[in-house]
Amino acid sequence: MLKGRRRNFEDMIIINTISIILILTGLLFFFGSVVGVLRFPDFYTRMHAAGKGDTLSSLLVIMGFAVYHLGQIHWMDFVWADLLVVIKLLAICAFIMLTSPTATHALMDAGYEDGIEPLTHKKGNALREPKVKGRG
Amino acid sequence: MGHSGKEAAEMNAFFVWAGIALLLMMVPVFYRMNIGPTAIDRIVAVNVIGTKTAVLLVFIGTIFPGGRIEMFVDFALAYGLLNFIGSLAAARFFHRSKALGGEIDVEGEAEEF
Amino acid sequence: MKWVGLIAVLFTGGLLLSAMDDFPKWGDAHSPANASPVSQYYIEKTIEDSGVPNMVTAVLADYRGYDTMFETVVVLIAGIAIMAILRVMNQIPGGARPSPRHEIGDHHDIIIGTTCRLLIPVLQLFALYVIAHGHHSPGGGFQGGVILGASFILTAIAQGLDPALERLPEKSYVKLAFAGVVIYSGFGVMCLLLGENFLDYGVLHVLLPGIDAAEARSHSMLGVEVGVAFTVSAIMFAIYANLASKGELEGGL
Amino acid sequence: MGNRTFIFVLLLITWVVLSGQFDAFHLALGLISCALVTWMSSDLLFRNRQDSIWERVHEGWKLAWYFLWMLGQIFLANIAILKLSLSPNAMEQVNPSIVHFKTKLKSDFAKFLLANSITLTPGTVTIKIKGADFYVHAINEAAAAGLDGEMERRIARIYRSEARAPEDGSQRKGGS
Repeated sequence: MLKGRRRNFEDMIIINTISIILILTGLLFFFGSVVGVLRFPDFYTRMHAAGKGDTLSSLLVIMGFAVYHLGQIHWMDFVWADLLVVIKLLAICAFIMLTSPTATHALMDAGYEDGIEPLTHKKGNALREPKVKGRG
Repeated sequence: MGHSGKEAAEMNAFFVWAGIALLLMMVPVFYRMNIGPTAIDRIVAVNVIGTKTAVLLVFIGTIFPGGRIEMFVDFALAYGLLNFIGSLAAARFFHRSKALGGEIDVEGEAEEF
Repeated sequence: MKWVGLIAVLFTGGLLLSAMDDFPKWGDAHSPANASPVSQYYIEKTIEDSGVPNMVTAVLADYRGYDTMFETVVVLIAGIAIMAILRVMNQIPGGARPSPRHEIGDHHDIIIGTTCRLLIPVLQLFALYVIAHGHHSPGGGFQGGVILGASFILTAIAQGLDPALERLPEKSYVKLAFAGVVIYSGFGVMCLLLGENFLDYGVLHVLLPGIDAAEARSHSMLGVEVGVAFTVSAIMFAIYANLASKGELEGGL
Repeated sequence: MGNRTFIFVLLLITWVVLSGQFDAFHLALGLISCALVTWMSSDLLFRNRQDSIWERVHEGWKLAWYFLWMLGQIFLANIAILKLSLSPNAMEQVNPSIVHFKTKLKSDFAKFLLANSITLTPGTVTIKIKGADFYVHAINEAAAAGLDGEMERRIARIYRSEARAPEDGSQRKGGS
């Protein structure tokens, strides 16, 4: 029994470390997306930073919490509610995977339809010839 | 379960600081929200802040005394949903704004917002 | 204009901040809200009276049921007012801008359409969950109703207003909105008919065999919440549909 | 009818996960809610009514593997964004263009999957889909070169219907 408890304690440390690593990585990517949103030159490139950065970083942070709460489950007196929290957190992940790229696309499309001129250096714009100048 | 109180307290402190870091990351985005330059830039900024808020709710739920994480997970889900619907509706609006007669100027004059 | 607004905001904010000193301390046991015998009663007797773990729901739907009932009515009136105003605006020549018609272009966006298609049923289930678990976790009619209304709005965003209105036509949502208020007040009237005060649900246990007064209160709260959710979700959608199409209920965003 | 039952069961599982209460009262509420949602919007969840349920489960399994691969790609995308936004000469590396390509995918769902995968992978965001034409905003040449069809092939492999001749492509809409 004592041995089992020791094992558990070590498992705890491993689980917590994994969760800390996941959350810190997520925060790092959040930071990347924030800097991108501030620094990038035009609306479309900012959208790249916002859309991609937010997806993965939210995913990582929430995964980190899912791992942490998985470690918090008392397997000795198991109640389903504890495990369901983890599943719900994973459901949020799936939800983010689904909605975030869609929102990115929707905003980008809206920006394009609205006439924000993309910053194109060389290859140009395959969608159509430049529209109204001086917008955006 | 064999985790000591100290371990839990350390994790708690980590979550608090990580949450504060996340909160601080919202501040620069407010700058983007403020300067625009276009209305959609502002919406993007709001969307970014909204995503961070949804994640922050999970932080708050974990450090909440009494451990009501299942409650805050629902909040985070609902907040994420409404954030998504909000940006989608805004995107739709600007998608159509030219067709609506074009009198909605997206140049981002401060007076309009 | 910008400066006037800024000054007004700063002035109001300053006033509010200066009044902060008069607030009771955070978590003060002797603050008026905490020391009042009413809140003591709520805290001690909620479980005993109604068996509802979530005290907020008990206060909202039972102890202060009148308040919530008329809040629901306010929501209903707000929705009706918006519909009425937009209709009248349309009849005045030059009163409203011409509504955006179908020439705006095709509404079909594969990405948004597919995401919403996958999301809407889950969203509706989530809304019903929030409504049904109002007495266990934070939730209830208003919150669940908003999410349910949002799911209808999402249909309108993804597929266009016309398909959304085919799903939930104007006749239906107006009926639904009124049905909510009727359900709520119906519970009150039932209590009256059984010889108790309006909205005093305890007496309803005679209608369902095998439950006591506390359980009757708990179940009636759920019924009342369902009524609130009907009204709120229908009005949410009504407001969106009317505003997005300037009261004409076709074309739209 | 089989589809409706399948959707009902899926919703019921979702309800149990959401609710976490297993007493008869809450389960009964769950049954009512699931029936209500099935009645209201079961036509939304699956467009393609022809596939059998087993086929769907099989597709779902392949989809899960695809998501694992996607997760790695998303990771790379974020490292790229992080590098780009933190590098001191970011503006020289940003050279956006709007790229056009035609896809061979037929069903709406596969196109949706491809579009969202493009949005999540390094340096590219889908702006528009018009029929089979994709318009993608690429942040620089390297990102634009990455759209070589690897992803499209992987998606085509998930769906049996994508391998077929295009004559019934018009009615067959999204799977899973």
